[in-house]
Amino acid sequence: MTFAFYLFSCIAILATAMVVTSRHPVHGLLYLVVSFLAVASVFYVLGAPFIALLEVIVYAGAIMVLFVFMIMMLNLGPNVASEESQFLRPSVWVGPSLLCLVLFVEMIYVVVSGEPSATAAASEIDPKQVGVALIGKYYLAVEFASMLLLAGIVAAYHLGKRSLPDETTEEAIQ
Amino acid sequence: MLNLLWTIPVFPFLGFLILLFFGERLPRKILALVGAGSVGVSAAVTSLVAYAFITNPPEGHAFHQVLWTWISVGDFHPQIAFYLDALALVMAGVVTGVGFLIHVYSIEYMGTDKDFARFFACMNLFVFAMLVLVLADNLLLLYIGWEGVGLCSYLLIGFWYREPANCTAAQKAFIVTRVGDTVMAIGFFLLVVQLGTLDVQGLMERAQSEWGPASGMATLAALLLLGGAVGKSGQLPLQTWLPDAMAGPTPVSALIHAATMVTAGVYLIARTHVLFELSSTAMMAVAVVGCLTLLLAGFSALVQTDIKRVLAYSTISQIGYMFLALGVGAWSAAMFHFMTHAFFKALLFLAAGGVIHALHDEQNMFKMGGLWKQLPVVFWTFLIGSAALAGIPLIDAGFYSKDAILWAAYSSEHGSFLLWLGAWIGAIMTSIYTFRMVFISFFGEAKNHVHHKPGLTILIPLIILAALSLVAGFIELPHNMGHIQMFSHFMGTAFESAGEHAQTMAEPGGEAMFQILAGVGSLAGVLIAWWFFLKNPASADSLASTPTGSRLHHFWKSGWGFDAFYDKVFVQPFRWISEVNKADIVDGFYSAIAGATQLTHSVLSLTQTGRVRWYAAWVTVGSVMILGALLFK
Amino acid sequence: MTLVLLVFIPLAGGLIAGWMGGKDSTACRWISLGALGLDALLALGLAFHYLGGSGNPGDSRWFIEWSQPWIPQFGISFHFAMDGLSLVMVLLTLFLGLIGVGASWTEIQERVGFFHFNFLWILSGVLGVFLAMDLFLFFFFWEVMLVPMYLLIRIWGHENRRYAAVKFFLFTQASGLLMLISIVALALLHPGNGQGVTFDYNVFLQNPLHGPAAKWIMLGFFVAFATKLPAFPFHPWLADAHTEAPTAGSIILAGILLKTGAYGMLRFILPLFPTAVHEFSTTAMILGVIGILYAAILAFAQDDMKRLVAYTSVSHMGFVLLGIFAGTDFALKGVVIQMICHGLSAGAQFMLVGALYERIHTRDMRKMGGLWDAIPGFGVATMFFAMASLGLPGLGNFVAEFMILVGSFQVAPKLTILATLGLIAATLYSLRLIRRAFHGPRQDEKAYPDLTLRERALNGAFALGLIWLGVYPQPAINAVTPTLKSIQSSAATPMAEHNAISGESQ
Amino acid sequence: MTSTDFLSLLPFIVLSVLILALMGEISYRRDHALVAWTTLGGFLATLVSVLVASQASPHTQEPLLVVDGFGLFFIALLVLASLPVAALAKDYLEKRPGYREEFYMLLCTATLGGMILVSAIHFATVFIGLELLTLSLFGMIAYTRTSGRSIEAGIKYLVLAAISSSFLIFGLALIYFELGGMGFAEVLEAVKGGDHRETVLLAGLALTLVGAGFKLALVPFHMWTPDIYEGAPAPVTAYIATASKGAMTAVLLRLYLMGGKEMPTGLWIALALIAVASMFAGNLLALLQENIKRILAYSSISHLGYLLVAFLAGGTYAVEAVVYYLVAYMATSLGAFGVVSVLANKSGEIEELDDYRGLGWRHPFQGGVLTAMLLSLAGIPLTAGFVGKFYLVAAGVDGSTWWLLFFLVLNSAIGLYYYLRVVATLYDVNQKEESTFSPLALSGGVVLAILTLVVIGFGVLPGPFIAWIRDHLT
Amino acid sequence: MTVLPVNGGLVLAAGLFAIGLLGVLVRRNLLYTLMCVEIMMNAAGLAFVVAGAKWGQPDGQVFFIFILTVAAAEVAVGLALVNQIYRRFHTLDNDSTSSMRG
Repeated sequence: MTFAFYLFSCIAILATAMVVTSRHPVHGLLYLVVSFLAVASVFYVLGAPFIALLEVIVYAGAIMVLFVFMIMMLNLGPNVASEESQFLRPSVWVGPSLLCLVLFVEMIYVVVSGEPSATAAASEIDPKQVGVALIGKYYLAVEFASMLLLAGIVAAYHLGKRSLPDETTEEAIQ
Repeated sequence: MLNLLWTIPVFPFLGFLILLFFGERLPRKILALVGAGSVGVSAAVTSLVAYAFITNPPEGHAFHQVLWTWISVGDFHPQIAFYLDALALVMAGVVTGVGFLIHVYSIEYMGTDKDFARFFACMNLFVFAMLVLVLADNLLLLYIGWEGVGLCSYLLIGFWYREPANCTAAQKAFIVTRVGDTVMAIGFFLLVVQLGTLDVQGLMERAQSEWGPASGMATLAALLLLGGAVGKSGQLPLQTWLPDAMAGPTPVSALIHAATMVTAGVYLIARTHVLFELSSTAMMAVAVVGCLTLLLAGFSALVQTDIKRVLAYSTISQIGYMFLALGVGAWSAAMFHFMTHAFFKALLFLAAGGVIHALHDEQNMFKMGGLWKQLPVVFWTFLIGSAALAGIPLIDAGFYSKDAILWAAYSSEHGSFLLWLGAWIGAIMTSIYTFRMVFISFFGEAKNHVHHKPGLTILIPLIILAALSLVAGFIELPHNMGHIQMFSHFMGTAFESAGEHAQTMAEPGGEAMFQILAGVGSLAGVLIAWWFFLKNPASADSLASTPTGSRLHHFWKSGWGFDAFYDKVFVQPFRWISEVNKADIVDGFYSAIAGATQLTHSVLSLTQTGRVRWYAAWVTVGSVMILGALLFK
Repeated sequence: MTLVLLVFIPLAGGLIAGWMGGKDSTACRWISLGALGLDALLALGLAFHYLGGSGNPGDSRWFIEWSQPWIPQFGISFHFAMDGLSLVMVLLTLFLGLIGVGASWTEIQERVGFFHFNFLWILSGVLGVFLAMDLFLFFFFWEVMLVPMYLLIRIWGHENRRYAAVKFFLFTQASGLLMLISIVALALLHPGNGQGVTFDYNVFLQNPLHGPAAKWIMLGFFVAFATKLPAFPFHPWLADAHTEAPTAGSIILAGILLKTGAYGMLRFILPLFPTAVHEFSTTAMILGVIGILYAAILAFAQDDMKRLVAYTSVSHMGFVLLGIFAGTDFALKGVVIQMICHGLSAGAQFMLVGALYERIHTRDMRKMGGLWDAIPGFGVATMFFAMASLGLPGLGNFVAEFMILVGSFQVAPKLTILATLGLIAATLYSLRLIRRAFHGPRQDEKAYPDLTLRERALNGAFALGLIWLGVYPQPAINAVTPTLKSIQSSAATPMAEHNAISGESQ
Repeated sequence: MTSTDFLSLLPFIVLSVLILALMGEISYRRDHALVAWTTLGGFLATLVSVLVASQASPHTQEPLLVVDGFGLFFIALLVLASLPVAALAKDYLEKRPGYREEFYMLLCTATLGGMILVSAIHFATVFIGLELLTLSLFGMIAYTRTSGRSIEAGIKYLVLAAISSSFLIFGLALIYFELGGMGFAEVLEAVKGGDHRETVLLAGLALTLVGAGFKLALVPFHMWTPDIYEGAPAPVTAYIATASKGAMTAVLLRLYLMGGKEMPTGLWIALALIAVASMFAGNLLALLQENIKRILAYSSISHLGYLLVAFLAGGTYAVEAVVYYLVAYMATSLGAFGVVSVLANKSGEIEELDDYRGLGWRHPFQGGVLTAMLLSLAGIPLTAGFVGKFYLVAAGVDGSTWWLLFFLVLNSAIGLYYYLRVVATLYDVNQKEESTFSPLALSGGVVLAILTLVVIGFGVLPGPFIAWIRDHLT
Repeated sequence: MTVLPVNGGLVLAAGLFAIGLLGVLVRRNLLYTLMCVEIMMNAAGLAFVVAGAKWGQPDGQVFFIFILTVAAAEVAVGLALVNQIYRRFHTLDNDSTSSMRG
């Protein structure tokens, strides 16, 4: 059980690392999908099968598909890859990676420090319990989440639409 | 009749107001009438008051007239009030009398000047201020008069303001006298704080009762008052302004810098004599200041070339005599010398003015000469004045007043041989420089011809003053020459509290011997002057050209180097500091802060690079710091 | 109720003038003159009523009081009250206000309406300061009078008015904020009158605060008032503000705004923090003396005439600071007289410099010389007010400086002797002003118009005021005696023993 | 859903109905005026519903929401802030090309998000409310998509908001991990309970602070403010500066009221440092700034620093001070940005200070309003800002945090410099001829007039409002 | 059942979070920024699920669902904005969008 957990964790870490360092956006995307799948299996190990499923459908499925569409639409071909390479000079990496390392170390210190509190037995939370909570305790939050999606749709719709005839861009005007 | 007292100062003030507001519009004749007239009326009223005062003197020999209460804070109630006693009467008489004569004189003297109205306005204001000073019953009102005369002397010295030298001289006069006034003001604070009042009579009683003889506080107060007197009367430490004050018109020099203002210091000490009597050190200080000044001024007068500067230094010297008299306690002798000095010094100045006027503003004696034929009246009146100044025995007033002082310097209990010796040498020096002036300017060959002869309005005052210089001496004969002591008896009423014991102490025989010595000294001076400056002038020049002689000559001419010394020690450093700090260091400090703030602004605004990743980096740094703070604090 | 009228009539006048300004400019000048005149009449009516004409008010200190709750939660109320001191100050404010409007009759040409709006707003702010008896209301008016003054300097000022306006505002406002902390600290830390927090002046007067808190609070007040005074280390704003302000601005800035600082010290610092004041008095007096001498040296070196007169104000205010913290009966009465006389003499000098600027279009004395020939009337007037500012006896300034110096001589003789040197320094800079501007040879032969009738009248008014205070200052002294007595009695500290000579019954 | 539940949730319901109504109108026929007026009507209806809901208050919607006096006050405040934004947007968008109706939907969803945030007592509602508000703001900031700067501001805000909300979520997760409960009440006694590892809790608190810090634009997280304020259309900037900051402050205030009075000293010191840094950075950055929107952005950073001082002082006046200062600040910012949006013309907004030279003379009304708002920001009497600053000082003195007070005074002195710079350019004598300001529309004028009245009114007569706060909120 | 590796879960979440953050800071292509933001969101969600698992409560997972909706909405708006930027600036380098500064 825990072996599977550690295996998937390593896969997830490696995949995300590859996403960040990949030159070509499509390669990055694919590594990201692998990372999400690894995380989904971690969920499964942790006893949250419903969430694992959701992760695969929504994250790996919907969001990544959106990204692929975007790359296709903007036909980011190889010329982007070459441009990327000169962006990623080692000097660019040093500062931020040091910063993130410090953050990571702080987090690790937080998690590891002090005696670990009592950990519950590995019990599985099946989708029924989640469903009950969603409808019962959190019904209001779900309503408002729907409002959230509505706002998302309206914003995406407004920003995504083709420009109207009278909408010459500001740069054109100046 | 006595309660007309308050009108005496008011008439000149009215004259001043009329001249100030209507000066431009009135014709010159009326201006002269108003100008001289106001002082004339005031002189008439003074004589009436004098007559009433002498015939039936009010009780306590003093008349006190209160107009209104000026300020009242706690127990301190100075009033605008006038106090008339013998001392004040003499002063008022001289001020109005001589003042009137000088006003008449200056009608013609200033006749051609454009600012005729302004001149008379200032002169009237001066007479008003002097009368307030003289008649004030408390020191604060006296201080108004004191500063008023200072202001008028500033206005009149700088009368011809287009000439920068005059303005500097005027400024110098006002500032130096102001230094003296400030010292006196500190004296007043001391008196108010310690004795609670500045009313002269009240002050005297309280000083005697509370302080008693030889008290440190009395000495301090007296010395502070002496500081003020020294400033106004041009005595030792603060005498540098008087020679430069000759930049003003000659009537001004006659009235202000010879007859009246410069003697204000003498009047102050005389008025507060009780305070001075309390401390012998203060008396000694006054005497020493007087003696030193008369010697110093005497030597300087010897080498001057400008006729008015000679007279200026001689005035300083003669006031030195008065201070000496005050220092040794001979109050009435000092005031007698003041009166006679007012007459003959005013005469000398007016006569010199007549000469300058005639020679078209030529003041250098060596450019005159041979004038006794061309200006006979001026010559004879000038000669009488010089005789009085030199103290030629028996025939003129100067001898009697100076002799009284010489005798008091030796005989009175504050006096000493040294003081007498200094005074005697001074007397000799006086006669030398006086007759040097007479011989150079009136005898020898005529280097300059007279343009126009002075008119009657100049000559009449000269003649009157000449008469006074001769006659004035006889009202106060020394004991061994007759028993006419009208003046000292009259003055005694003002000083009886101090007990006029100085006069009667020494034996009569000794006095005769000193009189002879004084007479011989002055005659010898005339002879020396005749030998050096008329018989063979070359010898005087040869004496002056020797190395030590020329250095001494220059040193004396510049008033014993006081001017240069003050300039180097006070004036230059002050100018340098103010110039350096013109832009106010403290302001620099604040603009530095402003600059620093603006610098931090420009540095901080560099952090707003506009790039998202930079902002994200700062969010991370922020979170790292907060995490660190909370975890490890 | 009359007090509220007194404060808000100028404001109303200002609003009307501002509104009329667009149409025609002379109308709004007359409106502002009318408003101020009405206010002056009201004030004079109060004066005669309460001072009983003979100038010695009854023993009760407050003439009228008017209170209306404003923010009850904090015990803040519209609390106006007038006593001798504020009456005198109100009269001075209105007098100088009228003169200011008169002086700027020809000088201000563009946006006259807005000018008069700001001008009258400052006046009502100042009146509020003098009459407010609630600390919050006092601070409210203290700040209200700053913004219009800033706009006055900023819009109608001379060459580098921007810098001067901002500097003026920052100095006064920053120190004002320090005072805000002190006021709030005083209100909250003070036990108050039982019903919770209050800002009422009388409550603080009954039992003054002691201990270290009082020291800090007093310092907060002192910094604000010292900046306004201006005392030595906080004075640099004054020179710039005066040099750049229009004539009317300079007149009220020198005449009244400086006095709010002194008034604040008399009203708030002395009575409310007796022990703290006693410990602090020597330092404050030293600051005063430094102020006198330092500003005099600065004044002596200036080339710009207005800047010179500005520094003279700093020097005169040094005397005020010395007098206030000497605390003796002499000194306090001298301070009040000095405040009035300096208002008159500095106001007059600024008016003259402004009028001169209107004629020769420069304030730089290096370009002047021998002007007495061209404009003798100016010469006489400048000479008169220069003599007033150097403390010539017979004029009000001398009486004030004499009383201050006597008062401080009782407490600190050595310091007073140093301060008396200031009299000599005053002579130096006054004579230098006359020497460089009016004496000496002429630099140009142009003919300039001499004083017009209007200017003669204004100068005459100032001159009469100074002579009246010089020769018969008693009515003014009597008006403020009850106030000063209560200030001293509440400041019943060791300082009071020094009043041996004045025999004041404590 | 008992009747009290329904009553207490009325405001949320009315607003949601409004959103749906707007969607219906847009789909039926795109008419800008109609949509605008419905929005305004909807907001008024919400206000009425708040009054109605107040009968049923206090009523907790277990476990997520509570509708009590405090929550209702802030709901009303948010709606009152959105009203002028809607009115200003009506004028603003008429002058701009492109579709105008979606804006009002985004505005309503944003306000709904704010309302949720304000009445939240559970991590989930806090998160949902915050994200709803932020998401609508993405759309609103980038709304005028024809201007490149608006898009740029949009993407910047999106990226940074996403990062900070992930920090927030991670923080909440850590707290939940340690304490096992997500409601505010549970969390607070669990903290008092004490059988937990201090470090994890503090780390969670720290990370949440990062999220909150970003929203309130406190110093280390303030860098987005100037760019977004400059890029976004003026009404949206007004909305960000007031509603979004107001909602976040309300959450902090609620936490403070529920038990945050005695916060751990480490947190207090961190907050104090942030407050001082915000004050200094805000004022110093704005000192010589030439763009008026950036000046107002930096000044809003410093104002939040001042607000934090009241929190830190923690005396009896802390809550009143925060509420009063917040109301004063919101009214003033709305007014200031309102003037900028009213002056905007066809080609875009006029932001350079130089263009504003002499505005006071040519457009006295707009100039007057802007001057009043700037004076209120500077804290000059006769304005609400002054009483607000007085309140802060009172709170500071009461909590005797002398150092913070000194920095407060120092900074408001620095602040004077640039507020006065703007006022001075408004009344500068030599005007700039060619800057073409658009004429004043009626609705814009009415809004500005009301806001000025509020600012001056609260400055002159703060009594009634203070009394109301005292008996309703504390 | 064995004990849940909760601490390990948190470590994993922290690791993913840090890497996501690193990606945002380093990569200049906007798409990558959005992708890395998704990683961070996912890591935060993971932390929540781990916490939920630890306490055996469904709340963690409910919260993950909300995080999911938010992430989805964000990506939608984000990509719409990326589209606008590409059409306007013809590049996805996010330093090009830094015209507002100072």
